[in-house]
Amino acid sequence: MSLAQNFSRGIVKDNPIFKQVLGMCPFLAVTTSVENALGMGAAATFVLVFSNFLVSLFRKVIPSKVRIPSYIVIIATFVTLVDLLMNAYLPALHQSLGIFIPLIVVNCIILGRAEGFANKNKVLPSVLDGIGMGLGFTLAMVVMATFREILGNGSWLGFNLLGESYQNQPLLIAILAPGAFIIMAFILGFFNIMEKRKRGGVK
Amino acid sequence: MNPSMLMSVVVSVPEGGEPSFSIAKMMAIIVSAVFINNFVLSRFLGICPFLGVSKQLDSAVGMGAAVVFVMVLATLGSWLIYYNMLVPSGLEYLRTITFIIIIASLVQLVELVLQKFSPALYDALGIYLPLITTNCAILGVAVLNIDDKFSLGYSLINSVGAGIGFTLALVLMAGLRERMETANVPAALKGLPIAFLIAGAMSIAFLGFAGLGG
Amino acid sequence: MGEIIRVGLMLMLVAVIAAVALGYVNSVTSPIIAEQKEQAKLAAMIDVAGSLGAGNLVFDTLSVPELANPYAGVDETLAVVAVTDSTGSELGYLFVAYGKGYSSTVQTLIAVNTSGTVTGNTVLYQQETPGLGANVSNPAKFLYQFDDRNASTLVLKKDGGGAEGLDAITGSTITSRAVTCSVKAGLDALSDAGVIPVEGGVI
Amino acid sequence: MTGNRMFDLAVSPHIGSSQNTKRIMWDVVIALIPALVAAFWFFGPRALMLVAASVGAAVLTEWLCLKFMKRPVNFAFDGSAVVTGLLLAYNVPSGVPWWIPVLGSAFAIAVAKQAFGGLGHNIVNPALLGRAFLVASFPVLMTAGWIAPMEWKDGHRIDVQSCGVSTALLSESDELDALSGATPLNVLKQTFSWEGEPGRGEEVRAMLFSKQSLKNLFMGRVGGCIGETSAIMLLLGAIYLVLRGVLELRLPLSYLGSVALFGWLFGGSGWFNGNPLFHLLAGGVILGGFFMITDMVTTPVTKKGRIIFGIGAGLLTMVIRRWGGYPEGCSYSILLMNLGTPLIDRYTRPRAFGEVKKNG
Amino acid sequence: MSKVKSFAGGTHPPGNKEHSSGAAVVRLPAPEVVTVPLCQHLGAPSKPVVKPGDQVLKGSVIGEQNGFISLPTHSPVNGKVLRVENVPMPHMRSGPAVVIKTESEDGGEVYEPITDWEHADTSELVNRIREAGVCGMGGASFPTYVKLSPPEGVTIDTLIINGVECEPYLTADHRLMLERTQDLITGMNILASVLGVTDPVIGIEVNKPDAIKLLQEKGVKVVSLRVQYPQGAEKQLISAVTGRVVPAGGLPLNVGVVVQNVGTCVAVAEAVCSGMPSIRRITTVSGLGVNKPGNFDVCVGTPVSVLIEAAGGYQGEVKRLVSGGPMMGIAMFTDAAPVTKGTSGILALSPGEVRDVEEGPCIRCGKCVDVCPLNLVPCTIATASEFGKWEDAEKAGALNCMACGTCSYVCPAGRYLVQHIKRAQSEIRALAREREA
Ligand SMILES: Cc1cc2nc3c(=O)[nH]c(=O)nc-3n(C[C@H](O)[C@H](O)[C@H](O)COP(=O)(O)O)c2cc1C
Ligand SMILES: Cc1cc2nc3c(=O)[nH]c(=O)nc-3n(C[C@H](O)[C@H](O)[C@H](O)COP(=O)(O)O)c2cc1C
Ligand SMILES: Cc1cc2nc3c(=O)[nH]c(=O)nc-3n(C[C@H](O)[C@H](O)[C@H](O)COP(=O)(O)O)c2cc1C
Ligand SMILES: Cc1cc2nc3c(=O)[nH]c(=O)nc-3n(C[C@H](O)[C@H](O)[C@H](O)CO)c2cc1C
Ligand code: SF4
Ligand code: SF4
Ligand code: SF4
Ligand code: SF4
Ligand code: FES
Repeated sequence: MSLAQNFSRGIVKDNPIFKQVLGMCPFLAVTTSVENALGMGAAATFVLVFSNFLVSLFRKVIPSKVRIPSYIVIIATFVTLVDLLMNAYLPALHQSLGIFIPLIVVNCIILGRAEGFANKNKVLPSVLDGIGMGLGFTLAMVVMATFREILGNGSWLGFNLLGESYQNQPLLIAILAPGAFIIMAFILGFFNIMEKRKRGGVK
Repeated sequence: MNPSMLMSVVVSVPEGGEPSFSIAKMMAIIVSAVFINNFVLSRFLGICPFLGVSKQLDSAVGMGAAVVFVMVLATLGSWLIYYNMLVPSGLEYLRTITFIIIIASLVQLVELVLQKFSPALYDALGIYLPLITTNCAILGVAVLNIDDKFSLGYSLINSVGAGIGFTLALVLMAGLRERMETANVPAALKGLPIAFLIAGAMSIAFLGFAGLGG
Repeated sequence: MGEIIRVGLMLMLVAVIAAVALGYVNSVTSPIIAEQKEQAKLAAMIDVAGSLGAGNLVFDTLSVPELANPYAGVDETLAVVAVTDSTGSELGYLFVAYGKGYSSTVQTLIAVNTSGTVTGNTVLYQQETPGLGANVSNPAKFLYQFDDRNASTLVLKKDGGGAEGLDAITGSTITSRAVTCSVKAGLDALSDAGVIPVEGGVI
Repeated sequence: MTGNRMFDLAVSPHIGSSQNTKRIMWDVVIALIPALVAAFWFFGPRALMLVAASVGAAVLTEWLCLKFMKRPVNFAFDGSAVVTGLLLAYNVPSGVPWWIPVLGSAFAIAVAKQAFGGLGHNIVNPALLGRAFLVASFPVLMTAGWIAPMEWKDGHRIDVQSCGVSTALLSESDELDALSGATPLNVLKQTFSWEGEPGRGEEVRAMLFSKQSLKNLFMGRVGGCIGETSAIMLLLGAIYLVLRGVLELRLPLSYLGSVALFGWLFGGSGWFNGNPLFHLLAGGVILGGFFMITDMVTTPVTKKGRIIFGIGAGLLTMVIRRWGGYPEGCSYSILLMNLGTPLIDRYTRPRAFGEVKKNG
Repeated sequence: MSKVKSFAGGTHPPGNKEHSSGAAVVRLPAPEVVTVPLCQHLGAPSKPVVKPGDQVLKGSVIGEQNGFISLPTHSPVNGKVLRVENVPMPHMRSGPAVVIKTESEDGGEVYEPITDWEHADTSELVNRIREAGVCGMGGASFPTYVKLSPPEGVTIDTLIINGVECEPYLTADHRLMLERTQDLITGMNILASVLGVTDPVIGIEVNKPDAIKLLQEKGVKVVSLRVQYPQGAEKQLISAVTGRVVPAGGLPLNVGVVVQNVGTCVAVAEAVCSGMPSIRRITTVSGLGVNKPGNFDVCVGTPVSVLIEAAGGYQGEVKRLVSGGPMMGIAMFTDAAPVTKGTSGILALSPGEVRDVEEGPCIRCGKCVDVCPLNLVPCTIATASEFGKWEDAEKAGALNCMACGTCSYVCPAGRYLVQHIKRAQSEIRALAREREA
């Protein structure tokens, strides 16, 4: 696999959210606005890249018996790092992402890449994989947040798109819990159709 | 007067561990955790097992039981260590790392103990236990208990409530998904999409509990 | 056995490195985080206190032994800060009102002058429903009505305020009532303790 | 000689009852018409407009969905979408803008019904999910869009005293704004927040539970959703359905019984001082109890299951009315019980004739 | 009259019995050619013992018994065997039959009458019933002698005669009870004495008051039953009459009961007292698709077309031709098929009588659940079957279903419940066989 593929795979083909359906909790919880989505995406990408980097770097040193616990510690370290830095420099974002920052620790995407990729690959591909997956995660979050913020608040990244009258009576449910489930259902349905079309085209 | 001292006067910061314990507050915590702020349907915690282990009723019940069990143990362990070790030594920032280690070791321990002393229970819960380490609902309840500044007693009640709420959502979901097995779902929505739609419908219905007791 | 010790040591090593790294970052960020929190709240305080008078304001805790605590019901206490100008003449007081709203305890910072008239306010914390109670954070939707009122005129139209009463936020009587009643309760406690006059002058 | 004539083959039985899905659905439509008349009488032509918009949107959405999924479009005219559209409109306040029922119907049909596989496959009541969707999205419109009931006299519409409660008791302001004429359940809910002021709540509750107030509720001279207010007109429709063999009474009776029991138990401020009749007649209980809880698609098929469903829904209705965030719990209680329908069916499956209990 | 009894569940389709209930039984002569199926009973078909060209006598054996659950078959006429071949049967499958050219209907080879049957040996009586080829005339055509030979250790204390005739349209049993009363009573007494039962009862629905009255006058113990389909189904009848519940998957003898149809009683009386084998039966021809509905005494092997002719021929459009009652009967694709010992009726149904709705999705109305006399949840089983979930169907009790059709009858969605359930039954049985193999 080429380095370029290492990087690009996570963005579309193996997108962790839409194709692998991992890391659903933060995805559903913090996509109420594009800003949150970007923040969460950045935080997770940061952790992904550095944990992949370290795991790959020390993959020959860490005994296999303590592999998983070591990964967890490594991941938790970077999560705490992000937590502290974000709290110090981006307090408003930190407040709105809330509990989902510490929960990056248990995000299956990160442990999954550490265990499934970085553990078996050299440093550069691992870092690229981390960046690709991170971007894929971020992209998916932004797509979802775009739907939710526009419908539920009439704005995109805080910019008022649909006007004052819409904002007075937006489709509030889009940014409430049910909206997340329902919009995700239709996004996945859309991907199902695309996939079928693609397969049909090949035939 | 120094501004930071002043702020602590104006905005009172509750201390960890409240002395008083009231039945009303206990009820409020349970109702909130099970119905109003249901972990799965409203707080988005534990979505992966919710989607992954809800295809059949039997496994849903097993998973629910395992989660309640581990949640309570994890709450106990994390609360005690946080307030008795991390806080006194000013290491609150190690909370996440400590909690995840506690949970991972707890799950291992529970597995070993069950295997040794209650093979029947182990057989029933065993396959779900490894899944639980990476279940955000467990870490979530441990962290929320600290964030909400619950006393140990309230924390335990909160974790039981959270576990029951999780189980309730999982079991209802399993029943509904079984019914969807024999439904005429449009091809595009078969599989996960319809599972998300069911979750959406459940989540809307649970809005009915909003404000309960408020 | 040796194996176990080796593995254990390895794991410990990972943990120690992690702890040291985090300890360092924490030492850098913790003052910033603390500072950050203070700044945010202080800014709010100075902002609200600005309605009492211009110039260099001096804050001090006000200790009145006979001050009752109207917020025991929500496990909070009434704390009051006295605001004086640089000449030492008393301008008024700041306090935080705690009211049990729809889904959270709404904290409102209130500035009241020595004659018992509310001059400024801001919501410090609320977790009400977006689109409903959360509108309480938008001064133009509700709190604008508080300025220049005193304890006796702080009452919702719905709760017997008549034409002079306050308009509740549409669909959010509970939140509106919570804020109104909690502020009124704080003012009543202050006047009971003799800090402000019982009947403030209405402008 | 007639020998060797050929005939169609078909499986037994060769005869069938006269019931069919289409007939059942149109019977429900007919049974809902008296309530529409009441809506016109009390809320004016605007109510008719909203109902028409809702039904039109429901049928159109059904047709579009079927077309899009390449399924037979004639199902769009089996009447079930009309019922959904009607009931959705009956469940919104009479003062909402026209696009509210349209959006709600479209959601009900497209998301709550067709996405799950269409008629017979949906898991929750489409009209109620549509309503809950609207409440979550437009809480202000859906909880404040009440119009005080009026009556026709000499071609003009005049105010009627809404719920038999002296408005002076509710607020010291001169009068309740006609446009936000609170519903009786809104008023009841408010009295619960006056617990600190002894006497005030009791007095208002006494008025709510009074004979005059109950009479108004029975006739429909109160604020409320378009189709829910007139108990007598709804009962008329229900009787028609019973006579036509469409309604199976276990669900309505267990639900109404449960509402009455729990309404008496804790429907006042304390214990044992609620008024069961008030709780039956106020809000959506009659509409829900005869026309929505009876949506067979989303309720249990077993006899025992239906009784459990009804009792559970009654309990939830009263819990929400007394302690919940909404003044009315009827629709959410049915939705919530819908979620449990598969489990109820599973655990109430009757023991087959002659089947012996295992390990018994 | 004693209290009217019934069972739980069921439904009440319009009876439509008035078309033929007043029509006295007309005895039809044998047609020119009779086609006698060799598998008229449940179990293994008889083995043909004649070949083309053979001359046969009325009552002579043309097919011999072939195993325990099997019976011999007799010729209904004197004549010449034309062919032994597969012919269309009332069900769409074809089966082996002996085709005989009728020469006369006189005399015929009969067994020695056992006039003193009260004192005859039980085994002699059972043997006679077997060699006369008597099988159940009420439904499954089960060899009657098998039912009369309970296994060791089983005691039968109750004999119920089934005079219910709960299927709409059919009046053959009704006419038989009115016109062959004495033979019926004799047959019933023979059966009772064979089983050692002292007190046989006959169950009749209250829509046949004349039959109830007549039999009561003759001193027979009659249990009046509410008009409710499927009152005549064995387990439901037992439950209605005795209150006993036959275990699921069990047989009536598990609760000490044997049920026999009224027609079977007459066949038994003839076999014992006149030595006549079972070669004729009474059949109702009805439906708006025939001109003159009536009841006919015909010999087995008579083509259905002859019966139709006897009933005045077809009238108007005939949508469906049914062998048996409208609830459980089988649609025939041709009227060339022959009458068998089990043909209780031939219905020519006009379009207005036949239910013709398109199958829609189950709307879960629960009506099928309410009426299933076996307390099954037909909708769940059928839906599981439709989606190929055989195990779920089995868990829901698919194998218990007796295909009475009550659920399909009431289903507003026009679901082919019985068909789906039967499909599940055969798949489940196939799976079980596979598992064993
Ligand atoms: C999901 C939900 C959220 C709500 N959120 C709030 C809220 O944040 N603040 C509030 O005052 N009322 C809220 N309410 C409405 C109250 O339950 C109550 O109906 C309302 O405050 C009183 O009605 P009114 O303000 O229209 O008079 C909410 C209701 C629901 C169902
Ligand atoms: C395999 C099999 C064995 C049977 N064995 C007996 C038996 O030993 N004794 C008996 O009285 N009936 C026996 N029966 C007959 C049934 O009890 C019943 O009369 C027969 O299936 C016809 O019932 P139906 O006309 O209601 O369908 C047996 C039936 C079957 C299918
Ligand atoms: C649904 C159903 C309805 C039946 N109805 C009758 C009936 O009306 N009359 C009858 O004699 N047998 C009826 N049977 C057959 C009886 O169950 C039983 O097999 C028969 O009475 C046994 O007597 P036999 O062996 O003499 O036919 C019915 C069977 C089923 C499954
Ligand atoms: C008695 C009865 C009640 C019904 N109630 C509802 C209802 O409350 N909501 C609804 O959307 N459809 C209702 N329907 C229509 C239909 O069952 C509904 O569209 C299905 O749920 C769609 O699968 C009802 C139908 C009948 C016969
Ligand atoms: S791993 Fe846990 S927290 Fe992460 S998405 Fe899955 S369930 Fe949620
Ligand atoms: S490992 Fe993670 S992604 Fe996989 S099922 Fe468990 S929680 Fe979900
Ligand atoms: S056909 Fe089977 S499932 Fe249907 S009613 Fe009869 S016994 Fe029950
Ligand atoms: S009667 Fe028909 S529509 Fe009703 S539940 Fe049974 S199968 Fe479904
Ligand atoms: S019970 Fe309804 S289809 Fe079977």
